[in-house]
Amino acid sequence: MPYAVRTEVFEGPFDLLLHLILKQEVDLFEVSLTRIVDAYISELERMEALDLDVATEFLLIAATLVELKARRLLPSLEDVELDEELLRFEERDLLLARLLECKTFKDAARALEARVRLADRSLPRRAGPEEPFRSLAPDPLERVAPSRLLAAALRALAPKPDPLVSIEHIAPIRASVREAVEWLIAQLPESERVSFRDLVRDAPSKLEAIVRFLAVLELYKQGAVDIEQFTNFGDLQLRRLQEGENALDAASLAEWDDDATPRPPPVRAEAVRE
Amino acid sequence: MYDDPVGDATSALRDHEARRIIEAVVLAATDPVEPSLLAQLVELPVARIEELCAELAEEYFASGRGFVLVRIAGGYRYQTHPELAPYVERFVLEGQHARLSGPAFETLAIVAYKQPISRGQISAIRGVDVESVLRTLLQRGYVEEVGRDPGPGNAVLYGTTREFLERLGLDSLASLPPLGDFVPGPEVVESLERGLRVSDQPVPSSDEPGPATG
Amino acid sequence: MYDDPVGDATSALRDHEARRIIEAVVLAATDPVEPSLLAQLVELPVARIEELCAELAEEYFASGRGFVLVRIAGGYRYQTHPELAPYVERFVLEGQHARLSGPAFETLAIVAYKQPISRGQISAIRGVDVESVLRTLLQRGYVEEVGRDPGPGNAVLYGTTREFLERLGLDSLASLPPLGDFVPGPEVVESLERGLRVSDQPVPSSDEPGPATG
Repeated sequence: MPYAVRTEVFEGPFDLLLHLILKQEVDLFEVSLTRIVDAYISELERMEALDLDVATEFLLIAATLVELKARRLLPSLEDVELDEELLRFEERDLLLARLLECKTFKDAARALEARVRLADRSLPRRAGPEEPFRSLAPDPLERVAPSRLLAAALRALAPKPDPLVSIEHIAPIRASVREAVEWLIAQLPESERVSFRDLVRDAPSKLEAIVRFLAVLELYKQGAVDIEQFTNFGDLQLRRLQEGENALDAASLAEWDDDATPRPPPVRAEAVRE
Repeated sequence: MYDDPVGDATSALRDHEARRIIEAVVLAATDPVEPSLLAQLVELPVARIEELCAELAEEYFASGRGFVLVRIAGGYRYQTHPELAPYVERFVLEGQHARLSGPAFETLAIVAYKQPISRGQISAIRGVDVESVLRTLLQRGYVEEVGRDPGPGNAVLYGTTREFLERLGLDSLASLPPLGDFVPGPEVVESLERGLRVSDQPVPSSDEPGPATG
Repeated sequence: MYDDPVGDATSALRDHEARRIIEAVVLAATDPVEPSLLAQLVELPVARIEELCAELAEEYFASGRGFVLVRIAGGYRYQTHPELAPYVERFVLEGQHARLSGPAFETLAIVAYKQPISRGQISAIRGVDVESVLRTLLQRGYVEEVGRDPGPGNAVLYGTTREFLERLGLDSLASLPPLGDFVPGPEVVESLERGLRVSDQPVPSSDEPGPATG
């Protein structure tokens, strides 16, 4: 049988991450977080139609991974506050625990599936009692209240709720990088330092904070702001640069929001919004 | 009949296998199984099938099994040994908590509320093929054919029976508790069908090389 | 055990009769028959019923019958011998069940091992919304509502059904393979740990290059 080349379909972020990590283990002798993060993000890019809820989860995990990667790239950990270090391990361990749980149930599912396949090979006797006895059997519908029939009908006929209507999921993640850029520009007074922590203090969610961070990076890339960090893991200080003010590259910004763009940015936050 | 010992051994093996197949098929069947059908499955002449069935019946009888293999209504079926009738009767009367399976009950509910309805339409709503469930309902006499779809295919349409109404203590279908507002019309059922298909699809079949297992 | 030959003969006769009754009753049943019910009908202790059923099952197996007697969902039932599946399948087409998708099985596994469990809790484990998958499982009768979370929100809690046990050929939830069997082995845990390692300083055990898995 020829080796089938198939496009992997990942059902969830854990699925994907598990696959990437375990594949790395096979392909390379040394597992590299950097590679995993890159692979994860490029996989995200490849996925075109993402379900809203799935996208959120994918993105949160991407954010966690990027965070882990970023921390690993930092040269020294000497000045790390204890709290931060603990936090770092907590996040990692949490992710690890979830991955292990996911893997456990994946394997359990395979075992159940094998059992069903085995059980399917036997057919139970369903004929029931033969004639004189059959008419003796109490009728299953006897003493069944019509309301039970109604309940069954409602259960069977209930339309599948439209997954996009779920407001709770949409509300907290209404964030686009483009909007965040506009918002940031409005927030940044000229020639004055602003702390990044202050900028995200009122962020309604982790995701919103991430989006604002991406907006800062975008502004930095375009030369609109300057970023300084005085200590490892310290606060970021942003300063708006004069000349960058009118030079915002609209096309680059559009990439964040436009699905049809030929070069999608690595993390498409707007996928969450649509 | 033959002097060839090898041939004898082979045919003994075939007979044994044929008997097993007959046992399995007759056990799983809900109606008497015609010998011609068994002949096809086993690939032996009908006459030989009849012989094998007679042998089996004799074997059950001789070893005092609680069931017998009988020829009835042109086919073979298992039934309980007449001597054990008092026990079977007691069991059927009080023991067997008769119940309709969940899927059967839901299917019945769909037929009750959406009749006349075709098997395909019921399957679309339930997301699974309902043939065997529908057969049970037909056998029970809760559901019957009420017509044919005038559209292409002329699908059989089903509805509930008088007996169904009587069992539920209802005068007419109009006395069924109303479903309320959010019952989907046929067009929604159709999109629901699509929705179900989609929701079942995005999933790689489990045979696909998923994440490498350790 | 007794020296009384008449007593022995009597009890042998009783056992033979008991076996016949069991055979007849299980054959007439449409659902697995609970041993306690058989015990009532036969007027023997449940433990003895279990022994007799085990003997019957063994007898069928040893003599190569086309059917087997199995204990499923807390009771006994006849079913076809798995080896004869190709023949039975050709005959009873509608017995075939629609296959569940891989994700559906994962959700089912979570419900089976963590029941009672809410939809939110399942989603949290799987990392994806499980609404449509859960609906499929409910429709196919594998899963049902078993209660409400007493906590805030009163989330619906789900559990597996009797149908689930029957479809998996299990006697009870206790016969599920222990979840511990599926906890990833040390090599998987290690590679996951390494994959998510924060510091670049090598973990002691992974110092030597080379795949840790065999």
